[in-house]
Amino acid sequence: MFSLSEKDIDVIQLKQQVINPQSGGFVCFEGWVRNHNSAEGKTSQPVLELHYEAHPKLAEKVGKTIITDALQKFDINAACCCHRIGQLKVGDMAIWVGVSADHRQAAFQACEYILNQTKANVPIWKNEFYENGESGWVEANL
Amino acid sequence: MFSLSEKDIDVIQLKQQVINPQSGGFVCFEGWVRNHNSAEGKTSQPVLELHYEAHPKLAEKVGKTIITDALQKFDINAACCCHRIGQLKVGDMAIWVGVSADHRQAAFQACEYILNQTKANVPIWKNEFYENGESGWVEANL
Amino acid sequence: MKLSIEFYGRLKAQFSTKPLELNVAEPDKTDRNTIITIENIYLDLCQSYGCKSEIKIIKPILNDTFAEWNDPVKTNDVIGFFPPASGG
Amino acid sequence: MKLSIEFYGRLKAQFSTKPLELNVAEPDKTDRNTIITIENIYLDLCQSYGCKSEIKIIKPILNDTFAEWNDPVKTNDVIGFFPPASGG
Repeated sequence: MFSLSEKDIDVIQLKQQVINPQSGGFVCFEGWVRNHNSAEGKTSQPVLELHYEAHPKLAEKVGKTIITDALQKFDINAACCCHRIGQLKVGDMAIWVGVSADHRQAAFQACEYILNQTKANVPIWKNEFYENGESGWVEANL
Repeated sequence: MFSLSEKDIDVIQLKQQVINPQSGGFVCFEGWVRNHNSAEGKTSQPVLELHYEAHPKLAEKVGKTIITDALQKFDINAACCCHRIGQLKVGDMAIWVGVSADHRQAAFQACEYILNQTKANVPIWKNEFYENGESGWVEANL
Repeated sequence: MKLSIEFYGRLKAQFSTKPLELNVAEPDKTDRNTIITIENIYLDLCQSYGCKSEIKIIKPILNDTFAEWNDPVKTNDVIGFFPPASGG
Repeated sequence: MKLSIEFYGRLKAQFSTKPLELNVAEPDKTDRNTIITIENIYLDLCQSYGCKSEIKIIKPILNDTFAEWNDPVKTNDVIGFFPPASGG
């Protein structure tokens, strides 16, 4: 369902939770740490690493609600989301969302829904560390 | 870019073609052979296996055009699509589409675009073989 | 003139699984009106096989490239008929 | 009464990285108007730290569950403040 991980996200194990023989389509999203930050309208800064801080108890609670809502809202068969926390380097996977469904459209919609809801509502915060030694808490990129 | 495969689709190799350090998001779609057919409004029949026939030369030509169009239409960094042809069993992967982008929305849109265009326009046809010994060419499910 | 006709997808079930070899009378080269087009060939086949014509749905191909229905055919051409794709 | 105050995300930079231990005068139990709410605590903190109040943006939590700004606090409560999430 929804989980936080302090280690590398185990995509194979997560995908196993979503796969099933009645599903014709599977959509997944992977969010990676980029080599530059995302602040729109500002000068892009080279990012060395970042730190995701969470309130674990409430993050898991909100995350589970998002998955449950998605299963009700969309005609899908299974959905899973895992968010990495702690210290991450460029190229590391920060989030994985996977959805299986009989038909592709519901799978796409539900995957994007879970991702957007997670970014907006799950209590996780990103602190970026830049090449120039500075760091900065990132505002939501919704 | 776009390819046809007579063997199991090699997801790891395809994903390598799409991954890059400036991308923050990666969306992929996998289409699997289901254990029942998709005819809407008709009684669903148990499917044992199916056969994808292609016109290889034109399939690759049309497929490449779709990828090129997607790279122009959407703000994405890389895209790849592979369609399996020949004999497939339930649970086999029939199609894989992967897209990387700086931002998630473009990745979702481009992935769905490539999938829909491929289903609609790449000369590939599906012949299903049912449990009762019958078979049937499938109409497009757009 | 000799023509080879290929069917794809469901058209295999409706026409022929294997390519057809047709021998069609050469058009009279002194008369422009006797040009033979892909459409002529297709409509004759529909009549022979008792199939409804689907000019708006089927895509013709000529020697492995997409063609127009009113493209003329010449001897040794390979003509193919694509029903709507159903991959994915 | 003793309260523990926790800040998350960018609020750590604005207020305090570590939890604050506050000692707040007990409300007068004979007077309903002296109830102390999460909002009272927050606005006092904003003033102490010279931060703009963001009642509409920040979510308060009380003992690890989501709370309302006008929820009353009692001794030994843990109060947390969540800025907008920025995961993903």
